[in-house]
Amino acid sequence: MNTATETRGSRRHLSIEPITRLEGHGRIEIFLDDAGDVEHAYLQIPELRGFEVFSRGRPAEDMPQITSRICGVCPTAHHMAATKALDDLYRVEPTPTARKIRELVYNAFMLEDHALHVYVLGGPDFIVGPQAPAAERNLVGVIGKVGVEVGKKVIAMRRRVRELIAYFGGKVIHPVLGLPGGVAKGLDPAELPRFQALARDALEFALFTNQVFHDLVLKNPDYVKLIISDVYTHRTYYMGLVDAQNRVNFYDGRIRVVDPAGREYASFPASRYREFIAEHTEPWSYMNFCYLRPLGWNGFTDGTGTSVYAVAPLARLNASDGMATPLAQKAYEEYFATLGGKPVHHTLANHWARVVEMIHAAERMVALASDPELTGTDLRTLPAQKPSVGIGVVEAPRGTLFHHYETDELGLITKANLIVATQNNAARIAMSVEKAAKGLIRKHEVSEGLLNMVEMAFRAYDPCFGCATHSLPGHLPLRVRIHDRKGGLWRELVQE
Amino acid sequence: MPKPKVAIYWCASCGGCEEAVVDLAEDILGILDAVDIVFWPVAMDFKKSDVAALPDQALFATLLNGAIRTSDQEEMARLLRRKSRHLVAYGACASLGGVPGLANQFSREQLLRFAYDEAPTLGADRKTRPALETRHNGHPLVLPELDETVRSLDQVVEVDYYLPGCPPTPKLTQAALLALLSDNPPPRGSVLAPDIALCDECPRKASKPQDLSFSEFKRPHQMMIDAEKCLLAQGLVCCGPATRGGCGAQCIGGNMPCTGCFGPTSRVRDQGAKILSSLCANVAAKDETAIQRTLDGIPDPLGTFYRYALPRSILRRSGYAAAETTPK
Amino acid sequence: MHDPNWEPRIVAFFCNWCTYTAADLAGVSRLKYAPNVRIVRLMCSGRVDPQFILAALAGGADGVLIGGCHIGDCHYAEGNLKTLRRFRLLKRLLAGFGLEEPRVRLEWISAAEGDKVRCVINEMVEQLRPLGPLAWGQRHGAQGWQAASAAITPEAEAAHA
Amino acid sequence: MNTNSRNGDIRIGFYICHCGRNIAGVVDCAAVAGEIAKLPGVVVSRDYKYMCSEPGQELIQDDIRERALNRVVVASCSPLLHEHTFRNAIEAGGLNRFFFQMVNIREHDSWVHTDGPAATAKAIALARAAVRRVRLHCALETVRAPIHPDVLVVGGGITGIHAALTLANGGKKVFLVEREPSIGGHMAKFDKTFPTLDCAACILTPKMSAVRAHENIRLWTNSEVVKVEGYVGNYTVTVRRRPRYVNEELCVGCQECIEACVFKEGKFPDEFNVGLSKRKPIYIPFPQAVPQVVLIDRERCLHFKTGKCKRTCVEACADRHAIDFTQKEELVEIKVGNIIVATGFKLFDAGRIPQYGYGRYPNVVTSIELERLVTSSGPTGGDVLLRDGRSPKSVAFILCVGSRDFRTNRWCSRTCCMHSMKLAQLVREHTDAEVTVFYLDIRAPGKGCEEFYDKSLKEGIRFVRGRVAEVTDWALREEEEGKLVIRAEDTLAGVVRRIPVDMIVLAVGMEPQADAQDVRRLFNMSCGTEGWFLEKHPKLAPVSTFTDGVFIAGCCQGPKDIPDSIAQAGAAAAEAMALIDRGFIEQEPNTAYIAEAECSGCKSCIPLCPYKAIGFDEPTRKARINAALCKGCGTCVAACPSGSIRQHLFEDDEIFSEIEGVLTHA
Repeated sequence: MNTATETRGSRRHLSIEPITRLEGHGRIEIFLDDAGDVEHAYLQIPELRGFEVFSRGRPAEDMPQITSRICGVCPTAHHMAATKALDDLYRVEPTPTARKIRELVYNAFMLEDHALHVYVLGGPDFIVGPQAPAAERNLVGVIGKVGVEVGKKVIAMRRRVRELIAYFGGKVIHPVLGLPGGVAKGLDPAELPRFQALARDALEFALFTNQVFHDLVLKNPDYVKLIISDVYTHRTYYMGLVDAQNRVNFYDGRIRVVDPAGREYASFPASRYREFIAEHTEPWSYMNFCYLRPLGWNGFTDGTGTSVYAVAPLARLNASDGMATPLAQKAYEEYFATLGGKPVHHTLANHWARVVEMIHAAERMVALASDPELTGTDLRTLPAQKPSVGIGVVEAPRGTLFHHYETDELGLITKANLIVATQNNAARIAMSVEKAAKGLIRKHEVSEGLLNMVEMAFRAYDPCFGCATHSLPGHLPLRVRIHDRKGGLWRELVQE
Repeated sequence: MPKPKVAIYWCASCGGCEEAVVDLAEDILGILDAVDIVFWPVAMDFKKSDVAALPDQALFATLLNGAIRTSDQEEMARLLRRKSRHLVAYGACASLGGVPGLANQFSREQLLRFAYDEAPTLGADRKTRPALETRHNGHPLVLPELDETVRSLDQVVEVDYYLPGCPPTPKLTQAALLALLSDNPPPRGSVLAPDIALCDECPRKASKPQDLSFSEFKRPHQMMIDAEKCLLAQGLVCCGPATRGGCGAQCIGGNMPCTGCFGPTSRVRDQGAKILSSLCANVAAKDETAIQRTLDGIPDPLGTFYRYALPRSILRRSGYAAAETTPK
Repeated sequence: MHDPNWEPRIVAFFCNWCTYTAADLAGVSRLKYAPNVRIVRLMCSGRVDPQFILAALAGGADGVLIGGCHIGDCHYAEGNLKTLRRFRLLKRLLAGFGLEEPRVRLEWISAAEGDKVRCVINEMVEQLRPLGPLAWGQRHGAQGWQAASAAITPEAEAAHA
Repeated sequence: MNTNSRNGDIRIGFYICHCGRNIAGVVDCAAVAGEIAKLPGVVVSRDYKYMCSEPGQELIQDDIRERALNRVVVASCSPLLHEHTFRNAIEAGGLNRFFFQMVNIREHDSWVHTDGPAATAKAIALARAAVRRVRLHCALETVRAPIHPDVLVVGGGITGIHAALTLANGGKKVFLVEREPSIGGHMAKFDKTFPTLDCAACILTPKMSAVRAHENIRLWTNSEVVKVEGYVGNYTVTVRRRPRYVNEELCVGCQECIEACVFKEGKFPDEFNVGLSKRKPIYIPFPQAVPQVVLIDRERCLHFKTGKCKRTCVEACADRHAIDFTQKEELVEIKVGNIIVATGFKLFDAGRIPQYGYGRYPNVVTSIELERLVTSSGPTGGDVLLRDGRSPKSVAFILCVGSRDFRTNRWCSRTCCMHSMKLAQLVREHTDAEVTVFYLDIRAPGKGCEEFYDKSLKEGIRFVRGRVAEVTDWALREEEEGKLVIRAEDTLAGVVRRIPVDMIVLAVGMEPQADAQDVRRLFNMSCGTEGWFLEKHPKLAPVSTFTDGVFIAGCCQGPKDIPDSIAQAGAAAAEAMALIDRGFIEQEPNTAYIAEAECSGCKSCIPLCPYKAIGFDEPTRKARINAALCKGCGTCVAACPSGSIRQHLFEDDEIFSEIEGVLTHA
């Protein structure tokens, strides 16, 4: 570990930048006390791209394509939320075929996006190891660990699943299928066998991933200890989209919120999201922090009195009563059994929950691919009514995603408001970071491995600051700056 | 001999360009045989200081995606420019400004006002604004300042090559890297995609009549779209004729019109102006009111013709925006 | 406020057969009008690529005037009709760019209407005065497009050489 | 991009013309030359008194040789005036004629501005633009197109007749198209012509029959041009031939059919005699009509109206079978290389000035009506009579009726003064009436006209200067009873007079034909604000129009008398002849072209071309431009969404650099 110094204004500081392996950009400020322990840590987001503002004047039907540019990692989520907002805006129901195509595409997307995180973004921390050298904590490292064959398998599976999305969406990154009341393109029956085979392989792949996770993570006591360690634990509310039986659903349903004890706190349709969700602004970050409006903002606190809630896999499983598909349900039960029952408050459990969701997504793909209506030709319900207001919601891989538009009667956007996954999680992420920093950095003891473990605290959320900052421009790399009591820089650490 | 070093970096971007690189799928392994990726924040643990430590020109190439909107991004762009033999503006945002470039139609103040004063989901503390410098629990915290406008990369540093697309296709990305590695790389300043409009490769080309004129412009949600016929012939605004090809007409494949993400050909300075010029010239109506009625079918010319290229267009941004600057 | 000696600068695109000839007639008739206009001659107003208009505005013009034959009188049958169609949408586009309405103007002026040339130009100059300098380049860095297309401007080419 | 034009170093010569004081009087030419000299690539920058003069042109040519210029810019008058002059000059100097750009600092600058510094700044801006532009110019070749030797003459008045004969005598085939059933026009109605008082018919009739007889002239009366396509040297014209229901080939003009008509007497107003006499449904316009062929008035003929006619005319025609009720209107298409438009004028409608009482008082007549009265072959056999058959004791002429009057027409019709004096003299000849002429000014500029005016005075014709206020039959005094009273101010005597007369003649002026605007569009010409066809240049090209190969002559270009009309007819014929005998025309190579590799085949351009010059080439799936058909409007160039269509002489980059040039601050 060697040191270098950099001067900014009058202050010197220690920095690690940019924060890596998460989509988007962020920065952490850590302040030490005299003992060299962490007094406070702050997660700062410096972006604002202004989508809500520059959406004004745009034709509503362009929104699925415009808002997908909020995030190129989960464009399908924004595309779908926007499309559903258009259904609502024009008061049209998608035809049964259109709905099934949307669901097939959406579950395929959830599967491949989760796979990306498990094998490329978050997974390496476990598969390769949190303390492993930087140069190995990546896809290449994973391949080294599980073998190039597996690596190829992972890559091939992602490619095939994304081909399915591309078939319907034209493009897999920023697809174009969504229109009010349906989809632009149907399925040629000739292609069906290909997709049915794919769905079966996808399921097999999901189960295989589950196996890898068991072998490499759950069989390793240190990892399990790490997962359930208090450093990575927060008792908060949880939010997720559920079907009529309160089972996890990514594409549609009611929004369900459970309290830290796991009891249902609220269950409401997307149209009422403003009654339950509010954004809190801190002067030190461009990203707003969401909380439960009825409870009011009570600061970055968990446990009793908190109004902070979480979204994404961990939260979805906590907020539901189960999975809608058998194998996923089995994994769901094992997950809670192993981690000490509902709700699970361990942030790092997100990784496992993500694998459970992969199984669910794959099972849905299998079911939809064998549905005779999938190859129907009735793809659209044409709007008849004048547009006014439309609100759409989906479960993005990183959590609940709301799109809300208002238009003039030509269907040109007059107002837009977006609440995206990572924004919902922002407060909890900030808390996790501070807690991890406090837990891991002691007595001026800072190592690259420890700092990676600090990063792990929010990497588990698979946070997408690209999304979170849909309302902010450009980016600033995340720095961990450690300041001493007098506010001066204590030391700068450069990773080698 | 050591493999050429390549960096991949993002500025004001959505991450789609990173995904596009990941989408090289199996081929990424092939590319990893040919080059060392030494800097790729989204997927690998390397830090800025690693790059700063490199000698100038040490990087064979940098694929930089995303537009420029903050001083930090500009700083990073300059650093990578210095370190790279070839700086490639990767994707629509770096090349043209991209969709976030539509923000140039509004002022920075309008952006901030919405996010912190107007958003319907703001809580009790509405109207709190992020500050460039604050103290919290006595700790000093700083935030970067946002530029007034979104800029394309070549409006900040000199760019050697452009790889268009939102995002670029894996095929073009791979071809581009190989072209740069080849003995006779393409001339500086070239756009690494075919210099011919999309219609050339459009599967529906033959279905476009030779005497097409527009008696009406339709919007996609108002009609059932024929999956075989030229979209312009169906009255939809398709930017294909004014947009560089090379994408494989993916959106057309999705039965939706081209929105122009590959930007104009080398012979056009302003993509939007050209789309407008050709569409309008072919309007069928001959009298003022009928002409007006037909053109009303394009309610948002700016957003439609400059979806990706506003910052790189001739006018670059709206004049209204300049009227309003953020109070410091 | 802007330089008190500021004078509006108008770039005019005139068709060879009607409006340019009308401007010649204005000269032959020794009519007097404001010296703020710079006329670019094209064979037909149909040749006026909207890019030219944007380039003029971005390049320092305070206003742009397009002159063509009256509808029905186009030397090339319907070139001016194409101009009219483009102009209608261009006006809406320019409004989106925040450009004041009087800055871009289309006029039909026949070869015989030398006096109309005088009136239109004088009127336009007076309409532009209260608006002040457009100075788009400085205000919006719009010159960027020139830099970016440097390879095709002679000076840049000279510089490259 | 025209990279070829940028190879090697660019050496520009700039020349600014003083045009005597025309330019130098306002623009500081030396200052302009000084400024331009500083621009990159400019090796020579001079100002000179007359650039278009011999020495001026030599100046350029010497510089091309000695200073190895490869581009030339001249700032002087309008390119429409002298571009070809200078292009020829630099070509003679050994440079491609298109390595040239002209700056219009006279018509567009010195002549329209008074503020010297501002005008000089403008000249510099325009010159800078030209210098930037010219460096991008490419070497081009002018395209040669053959000229069809035949000529179309539209209008069979004296002008058209003379033009047709001149060309025909020169061995050119001529199509002469006349709307009326006979050629002859207004002149055929005249008795005598001023100032010589020689018989109009004696001049006109031989020319008319010459037309009929001429082997090179194809005469189509009762016909109209309905469509004109193509361009100089190569026009395709469609002519509508209305049926006369009498076969021109078979009719010998014996007029027995007219005798035989079931209408024993003429019953319908006779157009030729401006309604002063009656004709039958089957008639011949006038005795000397050409062709000597009768025609049937479909609106009036019983056969056509009722179908129940004995058709005595057919019997009369007997075995000649010339009468053919089945004749249909036909459209004939002809190819010609040049067109001469001589469509003439129409007379001012006196009814538009109610206070002169035309139409209200039977003895208020127009000059043309009187013309018919004094003609021996006219309705009265040459007797000037009042409506009641009496011979007038006093006749008054009112001049400038519908001329020199801001309420009607502001122009002078040029012929009314002399025409009225001619009629006045004839009235004196034919009657013993006392003649008074009310005038504003007497315009007698033509050869022998002033003398004719003196003669009129000597013959005791009374001239009163002043505009007539009104004509009334309201007698205030006894001597006014039963007469028409003219109220006018005598501006010489300064008194208002009331003058009672028997007959009043209104000297009506000339107006453009009612359908002049349609005809203008038909032939792609321009009209002046008054509606007369516009000549390309009043002095340099008085009978040319802005459309090459279309010429104008006679009164359609503006009021004039017979000698001037005939002079113009000759001039127009000579212009056409010059083109024909050259055998080809040189076309400006400003055509659009497509760089095939760049065209995506989007077909956007194809419907835009009014000349169908753009086609779609199926094998290559790209658009193709047929340069021969392209007229260089550039509409497709502006519309090509991928910038793949270019235009010679008007390349995008040339225009962009011109725009940058005019805007760069000095």
